[in-house]
Amino acid sequence: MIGLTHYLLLGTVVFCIGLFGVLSKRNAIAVLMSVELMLNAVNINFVAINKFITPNDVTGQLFSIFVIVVAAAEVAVGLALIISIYRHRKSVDLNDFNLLKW
Amino acid sequence: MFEFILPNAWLIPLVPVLAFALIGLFLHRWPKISAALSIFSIAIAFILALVIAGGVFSAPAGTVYEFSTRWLDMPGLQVDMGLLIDALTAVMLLVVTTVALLVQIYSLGYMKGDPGIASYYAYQSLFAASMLGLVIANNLGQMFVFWELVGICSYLLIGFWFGKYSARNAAIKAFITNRVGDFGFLLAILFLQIMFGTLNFGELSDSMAGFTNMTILIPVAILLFCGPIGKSAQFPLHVWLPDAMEGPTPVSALIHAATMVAAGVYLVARAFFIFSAVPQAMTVIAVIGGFTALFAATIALTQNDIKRILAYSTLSQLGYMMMAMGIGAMTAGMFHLMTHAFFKSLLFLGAGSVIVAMHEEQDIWKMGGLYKKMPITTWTFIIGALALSGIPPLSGFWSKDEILLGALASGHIGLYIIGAFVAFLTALYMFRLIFVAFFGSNKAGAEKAQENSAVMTVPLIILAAISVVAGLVNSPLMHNAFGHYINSPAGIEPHPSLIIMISSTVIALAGIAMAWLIYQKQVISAEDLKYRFEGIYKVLYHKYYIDEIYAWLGARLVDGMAKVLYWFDIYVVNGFINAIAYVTAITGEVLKFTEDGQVQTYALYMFAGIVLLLVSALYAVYTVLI
Amino acid sequence: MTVSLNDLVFVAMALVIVVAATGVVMLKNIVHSALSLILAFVGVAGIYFQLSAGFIGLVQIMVYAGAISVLIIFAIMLVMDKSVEKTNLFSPNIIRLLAGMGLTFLLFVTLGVSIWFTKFPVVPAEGPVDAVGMLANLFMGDYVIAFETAAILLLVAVIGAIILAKGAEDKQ
Amino acid sequence: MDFSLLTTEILVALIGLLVLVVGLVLPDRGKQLVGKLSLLALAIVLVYALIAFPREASYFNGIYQVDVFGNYFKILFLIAGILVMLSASKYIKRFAAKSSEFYGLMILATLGMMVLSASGDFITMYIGLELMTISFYILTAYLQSDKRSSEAGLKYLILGAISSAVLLFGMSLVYAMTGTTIISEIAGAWTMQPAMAAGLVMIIAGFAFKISVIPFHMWAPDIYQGAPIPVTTYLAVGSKAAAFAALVRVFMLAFPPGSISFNWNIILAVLAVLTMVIGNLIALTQKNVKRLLAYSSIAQAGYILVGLVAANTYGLKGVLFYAMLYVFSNTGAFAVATAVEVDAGSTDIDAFNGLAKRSPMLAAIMTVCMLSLAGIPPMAGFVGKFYLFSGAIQAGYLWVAIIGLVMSMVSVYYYLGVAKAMYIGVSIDENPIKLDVPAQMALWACLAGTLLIGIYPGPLSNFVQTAISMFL
Amino acid sequence: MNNFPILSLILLAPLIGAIIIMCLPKDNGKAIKYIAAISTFLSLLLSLVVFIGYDRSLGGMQFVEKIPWIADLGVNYALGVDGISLPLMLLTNLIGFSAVYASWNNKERIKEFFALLLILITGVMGTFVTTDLFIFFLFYEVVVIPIYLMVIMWGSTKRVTKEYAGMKLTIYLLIGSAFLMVGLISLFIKAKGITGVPSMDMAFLATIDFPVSFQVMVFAFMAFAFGTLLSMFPFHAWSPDGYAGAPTAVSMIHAGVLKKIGGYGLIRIGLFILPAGAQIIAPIIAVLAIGNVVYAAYICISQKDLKYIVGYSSVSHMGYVLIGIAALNLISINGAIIMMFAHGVMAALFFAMIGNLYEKSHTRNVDDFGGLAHQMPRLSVGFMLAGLASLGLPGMVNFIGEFTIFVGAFSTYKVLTIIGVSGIIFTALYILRALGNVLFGPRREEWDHLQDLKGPEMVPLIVLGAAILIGGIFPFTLMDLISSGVGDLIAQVGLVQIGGIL
Repeated sequence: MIGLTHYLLLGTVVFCIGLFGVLSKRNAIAVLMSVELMLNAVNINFVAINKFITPNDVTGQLFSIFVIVVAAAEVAVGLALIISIYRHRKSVDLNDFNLLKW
Repeated sequence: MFEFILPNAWLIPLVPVLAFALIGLFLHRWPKISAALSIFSIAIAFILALVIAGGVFSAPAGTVYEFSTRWLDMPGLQVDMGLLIDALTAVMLLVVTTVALLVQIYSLGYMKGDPGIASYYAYQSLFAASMLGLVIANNLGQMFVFWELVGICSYLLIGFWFGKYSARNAAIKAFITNRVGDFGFLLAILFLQIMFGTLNFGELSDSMAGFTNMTILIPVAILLFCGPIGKSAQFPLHVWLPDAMEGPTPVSALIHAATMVAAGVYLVARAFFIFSAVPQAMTVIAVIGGFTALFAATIALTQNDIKRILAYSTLSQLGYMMMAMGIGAMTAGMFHLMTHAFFKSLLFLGAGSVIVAMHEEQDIWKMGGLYKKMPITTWTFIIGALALSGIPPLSGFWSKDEILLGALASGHIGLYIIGAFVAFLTALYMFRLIFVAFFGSNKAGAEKAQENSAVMTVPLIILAAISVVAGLVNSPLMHNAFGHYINSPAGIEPHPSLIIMISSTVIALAGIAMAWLIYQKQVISAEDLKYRFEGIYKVLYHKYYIDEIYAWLGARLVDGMAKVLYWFDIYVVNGFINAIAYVTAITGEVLKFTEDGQVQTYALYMFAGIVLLLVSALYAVYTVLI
Repeated sequence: MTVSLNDLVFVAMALVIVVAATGVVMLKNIVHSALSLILAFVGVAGIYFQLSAGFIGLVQIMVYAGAISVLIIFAIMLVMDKSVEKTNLFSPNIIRLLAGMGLTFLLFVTLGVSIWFTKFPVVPAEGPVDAVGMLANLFMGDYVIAFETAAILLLVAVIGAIILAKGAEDKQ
Repeated sequence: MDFSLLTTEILVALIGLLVLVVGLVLPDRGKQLVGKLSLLALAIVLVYALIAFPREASYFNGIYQVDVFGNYFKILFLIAGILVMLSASKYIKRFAAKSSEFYGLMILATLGMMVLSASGDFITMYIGLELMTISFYILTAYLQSDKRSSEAGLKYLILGAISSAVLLFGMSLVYAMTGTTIISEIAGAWTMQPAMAAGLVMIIAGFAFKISVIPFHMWAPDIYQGAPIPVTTYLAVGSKAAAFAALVRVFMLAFPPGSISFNWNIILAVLAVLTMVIGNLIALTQKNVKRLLAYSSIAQAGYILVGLVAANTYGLKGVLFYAMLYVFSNTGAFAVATAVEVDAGSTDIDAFNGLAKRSPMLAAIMTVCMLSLAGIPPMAGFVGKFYLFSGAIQAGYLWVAIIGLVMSMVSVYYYLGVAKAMYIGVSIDENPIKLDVPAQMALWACLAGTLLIGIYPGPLSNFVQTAISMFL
Repeated sequence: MNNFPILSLILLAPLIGAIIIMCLPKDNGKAIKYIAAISTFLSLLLSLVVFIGYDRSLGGMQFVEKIPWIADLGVNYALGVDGISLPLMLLTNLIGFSAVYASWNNKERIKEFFALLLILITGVMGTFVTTDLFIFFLFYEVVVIPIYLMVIMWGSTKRVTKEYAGMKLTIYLLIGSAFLMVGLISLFIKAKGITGVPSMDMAFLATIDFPVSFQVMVFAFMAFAFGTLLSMFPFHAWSPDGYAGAPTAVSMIHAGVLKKIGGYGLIRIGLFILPAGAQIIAPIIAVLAIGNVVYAAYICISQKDLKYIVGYSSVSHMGYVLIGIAALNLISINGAIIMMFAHGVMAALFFAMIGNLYEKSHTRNVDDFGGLAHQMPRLSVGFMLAGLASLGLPGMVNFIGEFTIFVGAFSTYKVLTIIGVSGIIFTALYILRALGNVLFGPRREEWDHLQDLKGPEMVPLIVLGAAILIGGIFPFTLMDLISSGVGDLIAQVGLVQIGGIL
């Protein structure tokens, strides 16, 4: 019987896959995509919790809508930033961006 | 008159201090005026001392006048500046003021043409003031204060010609050796203050009357005696006196013959009630005194410098006085102190005028036949030598005889023998000096010598007169008035015996005769004596190598240790701190390199932190739940 | 335990999401991973429908599957200069890669354990009839401040994107 | 529902939007006017906020709290904003065309901070946080031509996004356990379960990133060095204070200390100690003043966290007191760094050589501000640290106090390193650094603030006392 | 006269002077120097008025001023002087005034120099004048930064670079003060816990009897902090380098007064508020103190640099002060305070003379000099006065201090005091050897160009010399004041009058 735990576990799995994507991918856009995945995982959590814990209330779904809004804004700014960096440095490889260190 | 002066007898030390202050602050540009002021101030002190002595010796024996004002007091510790006038103080006042006055007059001639005359007279009056202060002190604290002031004055006067390295080093040596003595003295004062809560002589003697706890009294007495060992140059701490001859001769006459070195003996006399209560301490004093007398006399035999001979003779005579004190003959000790002050300062001033005449030449073998050129100096010098050797009717005979009598009466036969032998040696080296320097055959040096001016010869004559007359004070002719006034209940009162008088005179004459044979007639030439007793001669000449031993010890213990500790301070203590600083800097450096600029490394560290926190939180919750 | 249809749908959707997510991370070609990302978004929308949160599912499809993925693909186009195949490789630093893998696994284990051993206060009741209406009330009622701030946030994002992307030159 | 109390936020939003619009409408010449206009408007809002300080209300049954605590922070953000914009007046000429948007974004970031510090519920808090952070992403990358600025921006975006994902995950777990996102309701509604602990830790991690506590501090040095100086100042001062306000509200109200079996104080204490030690140690080795000030601000976060760890009157007073004086001291230090960067082009320590000879006032202000950060009397930092560590000792964390104090004294080493360069360093050009009027006003304001709070801390401490009265 | 805030005027006169100097143009040195001289002279004059005006029979805190400062910490700007703090305040002004004159012919950056110097004087004086713990600590730490700036700007690089010396000095003192702050705060918190009233007033805190274990812990912190300031044995590493590196005026104030804050703090806070703690930790301090005396005296013997000699000798003298404090009885604490005053005046005079000599000859190595008495008689008088005072010659105030400490400490620690007294021999040795090498010996031509002290350079010699001699010849002027102060303290704390407790 699928309970709240399973949904949360699914959320955690997607969260961890997203995290691994962020930690390992070379391409900046791939990292952004993984970040999106992580935010989606959180949304799954919120909607699932709303369904099981507070069924006759919609705060969870409200929260996930706000998260979607913020995720969208973030992606927009992120991609704009990547494009602006690409224009100057002709590369999107995160390993090249280490001008600022120790 | 006496009643008026007595309560403000503190004027005696105050007048010279004022002279010192005035010269030091304002008059040091005009030497003439400062010299006059200094002599005038010591003259006033002399007159006051005379009045006081007159008053004390007219009053019945044993009367004591005491006044004191608050100086340093807090609940539990009371040191005040006071006056204690009794026969002992009166005698000391007389001795110090007379010798100081005559020396200051004599210095006018001796120091003529020296640029630093003003500061010389300033130091002279400061010394006089502190010596007088020491004499009239009524408690050990005040005595210690003036004790150290006298020490610093001797440092300044020995090192007066600071241009010379030897003078500078001698001054430092003098002060440090005195300081070692003062260390013991200070400890004794601390013990007494803690034990009896007071330092005043009167109160101390009352509270110590019933006190018999020997385990404390012995160390206190011996520590108290350390002060006199340092100040009166007794055996272990005698090394500074011969070197103190670097100072001008009037200084040696005043300080290193009559007054300062006598302070030690005066302290033993003043605190006699402490020492007499401890028999072990008395024997220690007697033994050290006797040994120093013998030790110094033997060295004096081989010295060639006129001032060094007199210095060792002073050492030996001081040993005599300490021996007297040790065997309980306090009167004999003080009497010898008085007479010795006069004829020894006479001898020193005589030596001074010889040195001036010989243009700074101090080696007796280079002098010769001075008796023709300098009759007054020669004859006064001979009177002094005779007094020193103890030829009757002169003062030395009476005082030395008293001591030998005391030694016999108190049963110290060994000490009597040493005393007699030292008397013989004294006569020998004194007349060795006279025959070589004044009647010696070596004419070369004597041409340019001629008699000094009146300002130098008059004091010599006065002192010669005094040293002739001074002996009678305690002789049977004046039914030993001196002993009547200055005695201590614990002391021994030897009755005069004719045999001792005769035997000591014979010993003295034998000494003179031997000197006459060796040096005047050269029957036994000094050279082969020196050759036959090669080993002994070299040891004696080098003062038993004690200076070298002290120097060796000092270099090892003090300078060597200082370098080791300095090395320790720099490399271990500082090293430790620098190490900490270095470690912090290194950790900072290492941590800095965790930031390699890669976003993903930052994310890695972040999530490592999160995982760690999660694991610890779950562990905490797990222990709570299960 | 009765395996209801709903559970089956959940399992299917979960599989789709996990496969798509791993696809995003593992695929070499950036375009392929972008497409698998879109698949993942659709999977998530499916989960919402299964959780009877229809409106959220629709919003998810419109915003994520629609707008954001298009935006990502545009960005990939703009940034593509090398050949497509090797654009989405793993970062060269092997140690960090392994550490990342280990860390992610550890994180999953801890979170999974903490979720698995917790008894959530589940309330078995049917969902509200008019979820969208209630959402609207909340938006305009209690959470109006959050709503307005979100509006300003979007405005800021737009302006920021334009400034960064268009690249207004600075004066040196 | 009387909305008059929200006027501060509404006014700030209006000014932000107006500035954006006016920036578009006016010709180039007008760009300077925009700056002055916005400053004036902010000043008026500051005055209003000061007047409206004591008035309290709770909106939407706890979702939005207009209370004394929130108002205190609103005043703090306005002061910080004004000071930063004043000190950056010369720097902004670099942004040329987009200088009016800069003002707009800064003001909207201030709005985000206000919402974050005043919200009583997770959702509004998250939105406020994101508004602030996204506007800072853009501001950090504002100088696209400069490689460092865009790189900093990207780094900040990626790390910021991950941390907000973590924060959200934590919030979701807490929401799962309590069923509500409103802080005041959470307090009683939960029991200690592993998921709750995980949620709490994730929330701590999310906020810890914002206030750059040790394991989560890695972004701060690079972003502070890369971003334009006014943005760095505002980041160091404004965003950190806002995060602290939210942290205090969440952890004092939702999870009151002592009452729960899960003692979050110890976790924060360990983080605080780590931050103070490692922050100061790395700062010892820094050669660039901006990066040095970055590490110093990390260490300052450690000190302020000690106040929260103590969670008693003195501790909280210390947090608020220190946040305020931190505005003055840090803005002062960064303002001088701005002046030197504008003049010499770099903020390495050698650029500061001989500053005392060239312009003694600048050197004096820099020394005073940095020593206040180190906690040397008579500057303000001393009183702040006194409060913080009295709280810590009262709460029994003696070891935290000892380590904190010793590390703040170690920090004197690198502050005096800069002072050494200024006072005995030798520089080739001798002419003093030219400063325009607004920058001078900012510098004098910071100096006055640091010294006055230090010498006579009475009024500010009473002000803070009322601000935290709601938590006691 | 009673409500005129004389103490605040004394305290703030130098600060006002500093502010005026800051507004003056950089180049006219004359005006700057005169203002500095006037402000320090004013506070010296007023402190003499207070010294004479202080009612010795009444005792206790007089000239009290109180303004509430921080309400919730119970801090008020409370000033007041009693038997213990008055002599030290007078000492600060004496040294401050002569420090201004000792740096009369400084050439470069006069404006910053005198401004920082005056701030330093106010900072140092503040600790003695206040009766409030918080203000005490505030002034205690304010002093460190001006010293650092003055050392790095005008210091001299000898064995170690001046930056190293300045930084070591600063960090060392600050670490010490960090521990002091922890001690103070826990004291304040515990007092608030016990009485419920937040108060920082020392007199009030002294009435509370804290649990013994707490007292020991806090006293340990205090002992460490004040120990580092007083250069107690293991923590003395900063002071010799600190003095050698610092310019004359700073080393005068530093050796003369800053060290005394440590001693004053130990007595005022250590003994007054935490007697039980003091009682238990006192033997450890006594042993370290004797280590201090002998260790530093020994090192002085091997030193070649004049400033290092005075530096290590002040470490040794501070050993005496420490043993005085550690003996915990009326006499020894009296001795400790008067020793602090004496050492302050002596060290300041010594540094003034060395500074003057260094200015003219640009070397401080003892072997380079010889026979300076020929060329510079007045300077040699100054050197001799300071040297003799430091070796404890009677007739100078140091002897009074040393003698009282020995009597007091002897009753409590017999063996330790005996070792301590042996210190006077080593002190005499290195002082006379150093002075002998520098002043006496044959005349050396290369030093003929040195001209002697004249005009303003004489002021330190006259002012400090007078203090040394008057204090030494008439000790009751100082001693009654101090013993009335310490008497109240001991009575209040209840220690046994003479025997101490051990």
